[in-house]
Amino acid sequence: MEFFVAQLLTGLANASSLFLVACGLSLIFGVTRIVNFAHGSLYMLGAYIGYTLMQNLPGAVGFWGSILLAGIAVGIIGVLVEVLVLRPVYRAPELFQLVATFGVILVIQDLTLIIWGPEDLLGPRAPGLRGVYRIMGEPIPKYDIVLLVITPFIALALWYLITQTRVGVLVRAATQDREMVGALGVNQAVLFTGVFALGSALAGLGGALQLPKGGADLLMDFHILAPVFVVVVIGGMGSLPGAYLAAVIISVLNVFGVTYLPQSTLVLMFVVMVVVLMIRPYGLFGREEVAGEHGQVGEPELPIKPASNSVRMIVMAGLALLALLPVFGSSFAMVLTTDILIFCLFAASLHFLLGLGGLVSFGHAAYYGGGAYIAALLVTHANSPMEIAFLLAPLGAGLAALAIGWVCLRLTGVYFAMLTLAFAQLLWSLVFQWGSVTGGDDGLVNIWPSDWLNSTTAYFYFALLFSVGGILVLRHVAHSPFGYALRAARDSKRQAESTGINTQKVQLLAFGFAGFMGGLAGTLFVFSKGSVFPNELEIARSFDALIVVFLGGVKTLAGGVAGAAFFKGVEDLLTRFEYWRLVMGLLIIFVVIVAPQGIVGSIRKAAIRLNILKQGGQT
Amino acid sequence: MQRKTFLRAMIASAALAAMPLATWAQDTIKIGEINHYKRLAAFAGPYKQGIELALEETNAAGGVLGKPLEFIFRDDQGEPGEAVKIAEELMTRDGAVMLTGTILSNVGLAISSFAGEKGYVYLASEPLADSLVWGAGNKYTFRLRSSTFMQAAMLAEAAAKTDAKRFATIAPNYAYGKDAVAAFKENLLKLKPDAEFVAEQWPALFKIDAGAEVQALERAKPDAIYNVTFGPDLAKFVRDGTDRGLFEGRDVYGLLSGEPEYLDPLGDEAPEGWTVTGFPWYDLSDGPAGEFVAAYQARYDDYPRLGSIVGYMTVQSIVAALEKAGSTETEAIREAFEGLQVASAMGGIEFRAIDNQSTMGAYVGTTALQDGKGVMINWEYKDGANYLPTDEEVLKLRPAE
Amino acid sequence: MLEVENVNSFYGKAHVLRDLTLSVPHGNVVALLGRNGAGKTTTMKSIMQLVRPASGSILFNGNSIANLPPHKIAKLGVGYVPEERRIFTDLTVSENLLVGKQPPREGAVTWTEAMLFDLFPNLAERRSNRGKALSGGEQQMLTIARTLMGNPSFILLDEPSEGVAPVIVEQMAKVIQQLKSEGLTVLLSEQNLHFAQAVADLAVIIESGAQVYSGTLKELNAQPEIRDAYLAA
Amino acid sequence: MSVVLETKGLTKAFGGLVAVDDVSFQLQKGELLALIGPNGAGKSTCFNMLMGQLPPTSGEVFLGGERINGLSPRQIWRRGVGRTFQITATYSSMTVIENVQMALLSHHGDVFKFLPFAHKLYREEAMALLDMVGMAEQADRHCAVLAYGDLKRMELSIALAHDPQLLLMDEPTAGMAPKERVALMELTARIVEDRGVSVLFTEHDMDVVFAHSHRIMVLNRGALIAEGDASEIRNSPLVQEVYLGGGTLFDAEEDAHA
Repeated sequence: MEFFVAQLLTGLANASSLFLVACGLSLIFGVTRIVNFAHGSLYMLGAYIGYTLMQNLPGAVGFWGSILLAGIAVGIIGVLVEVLVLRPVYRAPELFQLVATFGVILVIQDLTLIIWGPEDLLGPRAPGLRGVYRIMGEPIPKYDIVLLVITPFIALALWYLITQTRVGVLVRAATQDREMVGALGVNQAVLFTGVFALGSALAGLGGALQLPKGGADLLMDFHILAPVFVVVVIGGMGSLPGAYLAAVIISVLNVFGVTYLPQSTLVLMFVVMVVVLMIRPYGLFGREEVAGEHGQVGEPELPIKPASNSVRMIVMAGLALLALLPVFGSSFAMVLTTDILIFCLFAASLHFLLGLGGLVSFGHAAYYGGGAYIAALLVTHANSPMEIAFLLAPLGAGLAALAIGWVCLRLTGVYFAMLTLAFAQLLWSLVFQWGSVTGGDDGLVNIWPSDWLNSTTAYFYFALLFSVGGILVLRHVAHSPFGYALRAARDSKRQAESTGINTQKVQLLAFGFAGFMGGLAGTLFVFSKGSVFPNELEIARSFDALIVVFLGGVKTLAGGVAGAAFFKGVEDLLTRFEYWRLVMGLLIIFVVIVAPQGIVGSIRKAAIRLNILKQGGQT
Repeated sequence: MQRKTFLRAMIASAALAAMPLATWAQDTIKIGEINHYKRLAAFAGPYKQGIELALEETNAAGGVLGKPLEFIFRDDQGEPGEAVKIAEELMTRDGAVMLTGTILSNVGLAISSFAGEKGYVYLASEPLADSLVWGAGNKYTFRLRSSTFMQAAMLAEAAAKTDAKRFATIAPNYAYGKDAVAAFKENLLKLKPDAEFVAEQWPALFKIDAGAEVQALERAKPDAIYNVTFGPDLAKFVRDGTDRGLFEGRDVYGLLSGEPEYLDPLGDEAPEGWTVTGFPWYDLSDGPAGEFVAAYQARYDDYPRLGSIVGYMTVQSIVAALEKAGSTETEAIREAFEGLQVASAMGGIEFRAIDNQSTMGAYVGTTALQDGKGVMINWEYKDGANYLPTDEEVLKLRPAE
Repeated sequence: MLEVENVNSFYGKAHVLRDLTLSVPHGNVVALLGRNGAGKTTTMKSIMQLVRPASGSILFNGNSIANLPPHKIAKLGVGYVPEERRIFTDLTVSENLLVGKQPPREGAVTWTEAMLFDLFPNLAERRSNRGKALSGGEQQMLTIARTLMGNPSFILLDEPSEGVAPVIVEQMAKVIQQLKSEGLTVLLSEQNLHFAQAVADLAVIIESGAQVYSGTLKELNAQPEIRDAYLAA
Repeated sequence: MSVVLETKGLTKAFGGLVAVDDVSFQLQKGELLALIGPNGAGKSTCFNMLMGQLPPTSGEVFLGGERINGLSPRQIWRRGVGRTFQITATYSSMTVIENVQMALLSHHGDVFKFLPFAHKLYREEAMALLDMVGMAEQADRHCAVLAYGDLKRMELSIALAHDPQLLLMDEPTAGMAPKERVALMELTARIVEDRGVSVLFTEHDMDVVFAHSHRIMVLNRGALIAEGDASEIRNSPLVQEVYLGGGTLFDAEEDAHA
């Protein structure tokens, strides 16, 4: 019993920072509809700024003052981010802003490194709170007790603000229809900035408050992201009580998990998330997302047409040129091009889902990495020849996608996206922790192609054939009845269902098909590198694809491929420089702001404006 | 960065990417160094400084084979796939004669597999994974640093000398952590067959829930604790464990916990009385190690970390191999590495022909607080050669060639 | 009170308002008529700056309001009742009214919740119900009430009779007449000519985003050929 | 005349709230039947049950004598029921003709084909349908740029793609100008006559209702309170009280649009 209570208290104390960060994210999402990936970065900044302040402000007053000031400082940084980066892109298509926030992550990462250096910083102790209280004989650190007492008060204050004050009413109204709130005389720009500042300040506060329990390091931003998203989704996007309850559930469960299932630490919260969303598709306290209710639908997509003959000629010429690469290019040029081609196929497979299907998968790496792992497992454990692995791995990835899609397609919008992310994370944790089979993070090595392919040139042609082939198949399917049905299900599920189209089946099949193509890309990848590691299944890999698809242009057929080629190329150049993340982040933000329709979309728009391209169709 | 330089560099590298096999004038011997300079800057920084110090000394003394030695440093962002791409670029375009580098085991394994397949020599400087030279070993991959197994064996030896029976372990839940626990168990049970493992905790790497872990360990009432956590996890574990009295009256063994990289950030909260492997640079004044520490401090106005000496010894090993090979041909270098004797900063080491592992050792000692900082006292340098499996066992572990 | 001159607005690439000119005199109810797609809603949104006109001037009480953000226009005393109602369905009736609340304004009635519940008795019983629990007619009432909470001197009413039962439309007509008697100026866009005739003094007909007729409703009734030409399909 | 659609005791309760209460009616072949009533009277719920979007709490629906409650919208559509929506539901990324082709692809069971080019299939059939609603000239326009009235006509042609025996039209003229409303309903009436289709529609515009429906049902608080022809409905005191009001807001003369 004593032990039980002690664990409960530890869990409640741990929930503190998680709750602060999560409710900040939830508030921001609720009002601005922005899934702020940079929220983890704000948390990290809170920790660093708090640390520096504590070094300079002595005593208990200095300590608590530093935490408060860190929150305020991060709030101000949030204002800068909102005004400089997000305000210009509020009118961009849905979810495009999240790409901008990804740019912010990169910029903050490098700036933090420049300012505070690479060393991990150990957080200072809270003055007067070193040591433990004995509760039922169990030692509980004093600071834990302080945290678990403070947090409900902060939660209550926020709850009061949101439910009982006019500001809160305005925030909730803006959550639903911000344009209307503006038309009723409320300055929504100020409201947005205010909410963003408040959300950021909470993240900063969370970062500073956890200092005595940890410290500040450069990996904090990504590490907090997954649990925070899980908490927000379980609680229900935009719900404060939900965020608190979910933070407590996750933290307490985690503490018990540590004791009774010590190996479960990575998987547990994602399992909880999947279970909660299966039972309550909009989280514990969330409300149903109604598509388009926020006046954010964006311009309708243009009709598609198969490529004209002249475009086909240009593509053929380009391909011929690529095919000649071994003649005039170096061995490295082939390796680089192989990498880019594989990534293009990966991006194109996501684009098929995202663009044509309107199905925003945040976890597409599951199929890419999944394909790679199936191939590697076949080679490692079944000694299967490359050819067989090549056949089975994409199929396996496709099947996995069907299974995951079957579950996820019960949800829509952000919840759908988050559930796909949860599944990808589940798969990742499985691969990461099931070391005896998957090699854990030491991965699977010596996965090389058969002898006939085992030269840079031969494999280059092989990758060229399959990636370009895959992309062309994806494109063709877009023009087939199935591709049309997929768009129909996206444009108007109502109409499609009432004209006999089984939209669920169409979308599920599309999910499986995209998974198959992603798996093909992964299989090509594993044999080109000879090894595979869990990072091919990570969130970051999913985001890579997501970002290039958005930056290339979701609403254009060529967007995925063009974005992938452009950014993979730029990345190869940029990573040669020290602060390349800063440059890459700024580049991403720049593209988001000047080309809100993506690169291809904006080029097309410019071409239409200049009358180079006839309006009304896309190829 | 200046915009113009940046643009020029972009154009230049774009042009380079399309260029046929680079045919640079071979006036230097180039070594391709791949590492996670950004992702693990705190470790890669001192490591790189160690390399640069050794390079300066080597080139001041006339270089190798009559040519200056040059390292091309490339950052892989901690991504194995990226590292493999860079490896190819270094070898085929930049004219590197061999590869070295990496701290993360998975990246090291990726390069190793690639090197084995393509026939490039790769000296894995820092990655600790045992499989690098055993289960996944190949004849082109050599490793400098004493592996997880070796260091765990040193701690197990120390643990076997006490009365402790009930052991608890805590290790990050990934390959290194698992290897480290397995190796400790194996070696301890060999020396003390009645030892019992009463709890195993596996926090996720860098996501430790220290309070819960400490409670769970305390609940098992062990006599001794074997710790593999490091970095921010270690700091949280030490803090919560000290507060809750977990370490009182218990022996604690900490793998790598004595390295300045991990001990220094703890400041005055560094644990006392733990038995650890580490790098007591402050006590090194004699012999090659002392010379290295002095030279390093003179050069950088900073003290060396463990990474610094590994970087330094990497260059020493490569120089020795090149001189022995008398050529920059891959096969010659590979053959030179087999059984190579190096007079290194840690004394004489050998790259064993049987598994390509060097016999670099480690310092084992007890932690203490001095002037508000954690240090190692009563330390001893343990030669790695004594902590490696027998040849027979190695042959069983390594894939047939 | 409101002068719209030579306004051009685009929706995406479509040119919706073409040199639109209209004026609303103080204290009048002006009906903005025209077939569907003629640009009535765009006119309303352009005045409110929810659609930014590409050119032209919009004067409210002699001051230009073009290029002001919507909330500033609202603060000047322009109330906007959108076509699709757009009440906050998750908020209670009282909270919906609170969103619309603005400080008192000289020369306009200062509305309180109690006064509005007198005007719309149905809403009074449902004050703590959430918006989504209201019927269509009640929602329409609530949008008007919410706008009145801003104490406007001028209201843009976009097709209030659309999709509402005839009984409710009759109620609405009474409300508009009452508001007019209290000095409020109204620009009312309508498809329902009967309704317009019941409440409006003046009529403006637009076609393809340009004004084609302006005059009193009486005059319009006397000119069936205009009615048939512009209000026909 | 044969009965196309029949409901018996159709009831839907949401928790304690009875949205549709024991509604029974018949729709004859070739009949234009209007369903009117105040907002919230249960018209949409009723429609959703007929189309399979909602399962009834109790009661039955028969299509051509066969029980169809419990079937999905897709299955009901396959049995020859077309529908149009109160707020148009169109594929905004497609051209006008592609919208119609999509319905034809579904009708011919081609949805899961990967090989042919969709835009080449059933183009002529689609064109004939568009021609019927007077949209042939706009066939290749992007449907997102259409005027609302044109969208409604396009939707009608989609609803007719599988040659249905029954059309369910939810406020078919909502958001249209008065004369456009008349034109659309005239078009509908002609189609009813030419093809022998039956139509059940809801509507708020009393001019449209009185001018075009053969029969009118009035729903209030979930229950049918009146049924009859235009003059019976117009003169019913009960209907006046709950729905029509004083009659000042629609054309009083019976032959206004006749």
